[in-house]
Amino acid sequence: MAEFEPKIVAFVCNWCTYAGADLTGTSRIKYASNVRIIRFPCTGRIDYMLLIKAFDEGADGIIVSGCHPNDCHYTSGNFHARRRWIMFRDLCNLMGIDMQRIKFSWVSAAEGAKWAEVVNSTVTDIRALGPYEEYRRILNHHSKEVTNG
Amino acid sequence: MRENIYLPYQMKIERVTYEAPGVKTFMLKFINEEDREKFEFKAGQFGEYSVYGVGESTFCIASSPTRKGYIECTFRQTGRVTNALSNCEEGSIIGFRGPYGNVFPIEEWKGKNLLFIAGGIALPPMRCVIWNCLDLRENFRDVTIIYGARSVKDLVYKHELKDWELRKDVKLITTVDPGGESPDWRGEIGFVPTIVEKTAPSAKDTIAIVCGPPVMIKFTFPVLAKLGFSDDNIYTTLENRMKCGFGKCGRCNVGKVYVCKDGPVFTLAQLKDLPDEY
Amino acid sequence: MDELKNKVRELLGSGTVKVFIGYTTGTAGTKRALFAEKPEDAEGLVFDSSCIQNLAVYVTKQEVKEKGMMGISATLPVMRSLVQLARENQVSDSGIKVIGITPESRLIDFGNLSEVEKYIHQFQLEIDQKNRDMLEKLDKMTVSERWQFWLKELEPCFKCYACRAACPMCYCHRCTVEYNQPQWIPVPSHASGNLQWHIMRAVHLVGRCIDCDACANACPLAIPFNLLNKRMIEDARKHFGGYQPVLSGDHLMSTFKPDDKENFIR
Amino acid sequence: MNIEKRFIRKDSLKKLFDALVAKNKVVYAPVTRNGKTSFRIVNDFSLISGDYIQTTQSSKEVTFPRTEKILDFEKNKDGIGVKPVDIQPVHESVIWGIRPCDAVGKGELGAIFNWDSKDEIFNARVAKTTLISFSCSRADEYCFCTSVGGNPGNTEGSDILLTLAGEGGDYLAEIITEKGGAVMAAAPELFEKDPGIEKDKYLASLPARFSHTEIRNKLDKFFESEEWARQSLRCIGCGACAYVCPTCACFDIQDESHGKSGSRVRCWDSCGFSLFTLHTSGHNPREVQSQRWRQRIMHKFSYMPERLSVYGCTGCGRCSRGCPVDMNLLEHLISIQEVTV
Repeated sequence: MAEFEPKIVAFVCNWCTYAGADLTGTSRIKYASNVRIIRFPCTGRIDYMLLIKAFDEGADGIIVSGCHPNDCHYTSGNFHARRRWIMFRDLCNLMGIDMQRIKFSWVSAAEGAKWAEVVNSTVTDIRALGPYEEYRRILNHHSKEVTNG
Repeated sequence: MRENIYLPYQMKIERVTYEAPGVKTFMLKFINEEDREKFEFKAGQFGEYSVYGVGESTFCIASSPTRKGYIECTFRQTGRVTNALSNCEEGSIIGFRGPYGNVFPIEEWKGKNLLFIAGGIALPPMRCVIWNCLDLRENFRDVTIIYGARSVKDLVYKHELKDWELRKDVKLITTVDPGGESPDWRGEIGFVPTIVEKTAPSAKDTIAIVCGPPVMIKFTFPVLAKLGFSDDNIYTTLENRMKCGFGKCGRCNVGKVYVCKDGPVFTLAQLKDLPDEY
Repeated sequence: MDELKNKVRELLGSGTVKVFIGYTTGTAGTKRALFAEKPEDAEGLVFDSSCIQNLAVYVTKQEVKEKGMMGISATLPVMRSLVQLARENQVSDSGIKVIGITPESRLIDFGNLSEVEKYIHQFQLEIDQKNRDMLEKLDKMTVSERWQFWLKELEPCFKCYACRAACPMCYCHRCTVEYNQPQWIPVPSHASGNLQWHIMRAVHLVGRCIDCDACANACPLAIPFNLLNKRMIEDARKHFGGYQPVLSGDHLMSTFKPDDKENFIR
Repeated sequence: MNIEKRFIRKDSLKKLFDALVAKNKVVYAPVTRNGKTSFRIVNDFSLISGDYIQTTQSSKEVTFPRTEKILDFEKNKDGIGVKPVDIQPVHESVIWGIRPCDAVGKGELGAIFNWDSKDEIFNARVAKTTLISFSCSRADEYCFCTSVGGNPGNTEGSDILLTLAGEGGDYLAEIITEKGGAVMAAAPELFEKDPGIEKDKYLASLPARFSHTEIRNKLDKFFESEEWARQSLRCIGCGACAYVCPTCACFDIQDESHGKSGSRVRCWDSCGFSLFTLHTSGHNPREVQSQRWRQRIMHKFSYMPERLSVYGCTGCGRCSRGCPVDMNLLEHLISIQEVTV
């Protein structure tokens, strides 16, 4: 059987990480192709429900990335986002959602190499964890009979 | 009888017509030959149109039952399903369940004058019955159509309005709200109730069929009463939110009346008996 | 008890208050809301430790608001909710008169919401030992065990949204679950839909939940989803020094500190 | 079919249960968890709760699941493939330990699902479900089956009705339908000759509190009453009452998809929700809670009797027990009966 290729969704901000990822490409740095990048105006715009939706649509891992603190194009979007992530991670952890599958990072427009490294290490980690079967099992369970008490 | 009553017919979008901003008409053909042959409906009925993966939406069948082999629907892009429908191209497949609801008693109108009054996006439910009556033109005496919209660009079925205008056996009066006219507008200017008062034919032996936004309906009924129309001779259609179309989902009832089964067609006399829940 | 009744009679009699929201005895000795509109209605008022519904849920209800100036008998959780609601511009001094009831069943005739704020700040927002133990037990589980725990607990949830309806903070006219473009939360009740709903509910209440347990008490199926809210209260303390409802100033999640500490961002 | 009376000994009950499980039936029975009793699939007799007046939820979920798939679809190169749900593989099931009022609910649900077009998905589930009911020897302040035409030992809707005959723990078994006969045939030796048990002696006493026909007549002229607003002032607009009700059948139809494939499902909805009747235009025919509360009562006690010839209420009292704000249906009905129009 072919090796498991994780599906990874990256939610990135337009000004830093997206530009950083662009730089990775123009610098011809090779990195894993498992990632689908979704560009946002700012990390402050990344709704936590989007992360859950990514799992709902079959993602095995998620990267969330934006500008370093103090570098936000809108001054403080990333600070707000950071506070939200701190709480959200704890909540997910309590709910039993595997936090090893959501990676957070700051990648600036100049850090093309860091982006490659973030993606590669995420792919390695998720590959080791395997497909997110636990989440997939709860999808499409319509009309099941009332479960055993 | 279909075993699974929620199962739609598969329909292919044969033609898409742009009617007005946000308004489109689909001509739909049955993919399954057998369905096409068996399918029958009457003027006034509605159906559930669905985009797979998005959901179902309720609106009338806008084509005449006298035109066999296809159905047409006209909708305005407003909610989730109509947005998705709007993105469908010619050749795509959508679902259709129906026909549901009661019908306009066209048989009973034989030998009478007909007065159709419609406003805005409410012409589609009327169009079905207009074409039905025009295709059986010899059964009726004078036919008058009064149609109004906010502005000239909001008038739907523009090419058919032209057809009706040219026909000698139909009197068509179009109107737009004050300020909605274009430089070359030759029709009336004014709100529908006002135009009705000005141009409506005699109430004697005349059936009035009224469809439009609630505010238009509200002001048109008194005008018709003033003109001498009896409540039994005024018809309209109600639109309540629906999910199933056959009296089970519990959404559409107005008092004890289920709009999906006892309606959508009501006479004004029937409406006056209903509680204010529509 | 008589003191409360007299006070309410006086408020309604003088017209200071048009409707007074208090408790009365319901079925089988349980307590439920009473809306007193005439001085004689005050006779039905009761108060004891079984009065647990958070009455603040009614101050944002249109039909109650329409009656005019509201009065309310407020226990500590109700007072906290009112202050938070005031902070969110849902209620103000011109709309409500608060009669506080202390844990010792003493009445406090608050002049305005600032006095209510001052009063509630004497008490820390703290979760009780039983729930703390339960959270600790969950923390000791593996991630997979916790996942299984919640799948099992949330499985019966049929999404009646009693938790939402009973919560004073869930006053939105149109909740996120009711938006369908996009459909954030699946409408049907099933494993992923229930999971998403409860995550969303918990997140929307971070920094706003005042731990009244109205949601859990309302749940007809006794699902312990309030543990999620409790964990958020604990975490807010751990990470940001906790919070209290305030009438003005920043709200836990609408603000930040440049030096907020985390250890997970690379 | 005439009702056949038999006698089941206390210790035969478990044997009967085991015989059903051995016959590969899916057996739903009341199980208590977190203080709430609900019907769950049970294989082990000892898990069944015996100490309940009423389960929190009704057993309607067996025949009308809260989320029921109605079709699958898949986008492919030719457009779209649609596959209706195959209703045949529904399992043969038995609901064990339901109350007579719940069994009546089966007929009321059936009336809704069959009054116009026949809902074969629902009917297939009903056809494969056998109801073994237990008469009530106790009732509480929420129960009012006798006020809506039922009684604690009502046989209507059940396939077998068991009545606990005194302290000894033996049961009178009434075999009501052919399905009930099939249950008896699964373990005929357990169904002994009835020694002449006087059933009525062992039933809960529950005098009727109102007359449902009187309420119905009254409701005809009650639409504009201010009573609705008064009663519903404390209602917070959740769907708990509808979801625990054995006869509430309002539903929504939703599409759910993941990638290229998905399903259309029918899922529970409630007339108590503010968005239930909201039009896309923003107009809402039932804008405030009093109108929605009125709809709930009128639908059950006026519209259904008139249109479907059945009442939409079995008097089980679940809505009142499950209500977070103590909207007690019995109390409200009595007050409707008492208020002068």
